[in-house]
Amino acid sequence: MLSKIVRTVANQLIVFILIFGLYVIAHGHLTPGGGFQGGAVIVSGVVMLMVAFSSQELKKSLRERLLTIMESTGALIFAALAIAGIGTVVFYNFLVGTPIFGRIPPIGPNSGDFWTGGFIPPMNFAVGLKVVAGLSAVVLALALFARGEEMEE
Amino acid sequence: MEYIPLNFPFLAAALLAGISFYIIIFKRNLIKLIMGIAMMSSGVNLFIVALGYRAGGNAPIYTDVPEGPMVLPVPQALTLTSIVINVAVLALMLTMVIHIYRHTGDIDSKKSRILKG
Amino acid sequence: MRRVVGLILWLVLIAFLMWGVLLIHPFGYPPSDMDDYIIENAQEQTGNNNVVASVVFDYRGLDTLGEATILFTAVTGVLLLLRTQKHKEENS
Amino acid sequence: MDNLVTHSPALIVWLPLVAAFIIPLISLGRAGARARSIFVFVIFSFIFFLVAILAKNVHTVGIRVYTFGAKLPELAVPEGYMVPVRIIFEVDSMSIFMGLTITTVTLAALIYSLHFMKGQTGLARFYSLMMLLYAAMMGLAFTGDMFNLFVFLEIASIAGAGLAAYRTNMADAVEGGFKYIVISAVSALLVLFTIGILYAQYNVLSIAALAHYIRGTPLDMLALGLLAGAFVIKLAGVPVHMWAPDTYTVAPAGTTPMILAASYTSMYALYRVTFTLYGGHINTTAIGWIVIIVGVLSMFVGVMMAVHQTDIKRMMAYHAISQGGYMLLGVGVGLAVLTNPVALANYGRDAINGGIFHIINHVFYKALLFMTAEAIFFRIGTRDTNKMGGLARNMKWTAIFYVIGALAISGIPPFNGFASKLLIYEAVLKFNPVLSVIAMFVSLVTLASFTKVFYSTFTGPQMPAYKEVKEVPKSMIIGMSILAACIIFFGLFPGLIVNTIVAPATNALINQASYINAVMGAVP
Repeated sequence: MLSKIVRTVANQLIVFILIFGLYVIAHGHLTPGGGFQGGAVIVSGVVMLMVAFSSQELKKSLRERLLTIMESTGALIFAALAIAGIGTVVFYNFLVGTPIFGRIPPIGPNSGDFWTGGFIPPMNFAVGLKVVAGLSAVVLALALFARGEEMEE
Repeated sequence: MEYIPLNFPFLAAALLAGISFYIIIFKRNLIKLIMGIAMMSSGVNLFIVALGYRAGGNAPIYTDVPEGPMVLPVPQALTLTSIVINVAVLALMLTMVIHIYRHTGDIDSKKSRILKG
Repeated sequence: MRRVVGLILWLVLIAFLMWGVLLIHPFGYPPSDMDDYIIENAQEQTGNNNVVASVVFDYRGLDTLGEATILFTAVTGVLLLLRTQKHKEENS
Repeated sequence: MDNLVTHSPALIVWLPLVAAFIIPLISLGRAGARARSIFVFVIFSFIFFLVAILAKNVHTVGIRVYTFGAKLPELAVPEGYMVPVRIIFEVDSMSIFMGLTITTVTLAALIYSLHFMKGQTGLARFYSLMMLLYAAMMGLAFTGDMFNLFVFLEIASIAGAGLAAYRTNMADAVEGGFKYIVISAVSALLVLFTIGILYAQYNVLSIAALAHYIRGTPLDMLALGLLAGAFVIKLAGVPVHMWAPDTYTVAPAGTTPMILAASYTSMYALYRVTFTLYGGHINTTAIGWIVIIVGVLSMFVGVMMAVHQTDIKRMMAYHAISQGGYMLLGVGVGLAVLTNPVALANYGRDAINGGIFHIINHVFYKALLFMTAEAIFFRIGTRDTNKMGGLARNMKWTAIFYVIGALAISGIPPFNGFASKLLIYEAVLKFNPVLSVIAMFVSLVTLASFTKVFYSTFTGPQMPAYKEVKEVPKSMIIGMSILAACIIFFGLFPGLIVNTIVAPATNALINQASYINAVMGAVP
């Protein structure tokens, strides 16, 4: 556990890191970024917390059970979105033209509309959820194991 | 061969992959071996992303893009995929090295070799 | 002896790689049949401004499912290897 | 039903993936273990059914193309365009052949693991990894896209390495897993580099489209060399076989057959590259000879290393390398005469038939042998043959299965090993008698090696420590008997099997044009 200054600053910074990560995930279909990148940004916040506080401390709030559920759920949402187009073909972009993310942007350069992209924004969210849970679990498990402790089974 | 002055990015990427191959073959320290694999993946990723560059091209994103050609999107997508794959591989390798260190107290591949033949 | 053989093999490999990459199209002027199709049609077909995201999730969606699966596999593997083994010792 | 048939290529890969995602969730609940077993078997039976109907479909209509995300599954190339843009699954008889092999072995491995793994920790993740490994192998067999092949290769190697290192309390297990993942990572990166080279030239990633364009430029040949090297590493051909014994030895029994099958999917990828990607456009004689040399070296070195091993699983692992040599020898002969129609019809086809038939045979009997070895380990806790003795009295079924496997691997009629080895001997004899003699000699040594281990393990005086040893639980016997039944059936009716699944696979490999046409047919 590091000094109080570091802990306080980390406590404040994590909010901004979370917001930035969520922004990168949510705008993955308009700007560079997406689920993986945003998820990695959020995990960097988790790592910062892990350094500022200790991994044992973090284990109390990020339980393995929770991370497992989050990760499986993210993967399942992704797989479900993939199979949902099976009326035509698996991975068919079935949301284009529907009210949910279904708008089609003007062809050529434009300023970007959030409600476009078909199943890409939801998929970005699913991947983001998965990456956050998965990488946090790996980092936490490695840190705890190196300290001679284990994550609960 | 007439493209030598133009093809330096490819050369650099291939050289990076080649140097890391040297590390993988000759270094005995398992952590260095893992670093070699990480370097090799960087080299390959650089190579693939360099393949898609178009002279004077913009990023292939239509949001407020200036006029002009766009670089190829597929190599970027491939690189994205392969970066994540390499992260996954490295995580698993490091876990195994931690275990090997636990068992043998050493990360030298010559000394920690329990299996022979 | 093994080291010398390895060194020679490595030098041959490097030489082949260097020679190979010099034969590739000049940097900045790639052939682009497939990519031109994607750049032209991505907005219409996927309703999406970010062509890379279109490629990642739509045109090559299965790769991304595979990539997500790889991450899942690695996390599963890491947690499997770092598991508590108390339970087992009680049993045996 | 028609819809099921149409979408079965995608579902066969999608379902085990989803099962792998769900398994950790199910195991969290109370009575998780039981629910998990039932879930795995329900899902897997359904997958088996899907594979069966897809096999029947491919048998009747020929190559099946499935384009992900297009408007129609068959629409591989977008309307009014000349190259495929999306990921394509292309299922021909060869893919289905691999699919049947993998699915049967996985079924046996799952049933075997039911009791074998009981009481161990981390089972949710263990079964999850097994389903992922299965999905990756099926994806490898079905895919028609180079980069997708790389992705599935990586899934297979990561899942395989995780499974191989499962027994983390043993140092050698972790080391076996580590070797596997390092080797896999390096070979996968070589594949990725090659994909870059091919993409740079032709700007396509689909195998059929690449095969359509490849003309054997220097860059193509460099790519072929790198690809072949990468896949030979993965399938444990001899100069680079060091990882195989370590990894096969330490993996828990249910998973050893699957890792073995994974290395043969790499062999499948090698055949795909040499036959389908390059076959029609370059002279394959030299490549065929290289494959033959690797095969003969594998046969010889593998068996020679196997003879003096005292660890029973390690011995079997070296035999796996040696048997892999037979497959390479058979197919290599076919590859060497691919451009010579007379020789191809005369003996080339038979050689390829033998090489491919040997894959399914070998996976079955080697899986059976690995399972018997682990059954012994399960009961007496050692793999050292010097410490065993007289086990046949207490473990009758295991002994019988071991004998079946040993006779099959040595090529004794009426077991399946004989059928495929005979095909290889005959065809290779017409090509080059010396190679055939070497193959027969290796077979003899194999027989000697397995006989020796049989005597030291199952017969002889009963060790006092093992008086109380019991037969293994039922589920393990059922798992082994499925494989034993397949071995005997294949041995009794080799003609039937060759005609229904092996010969179509050979045709699919040789007939490059139909593979290309299935995708590029509509293109002017």
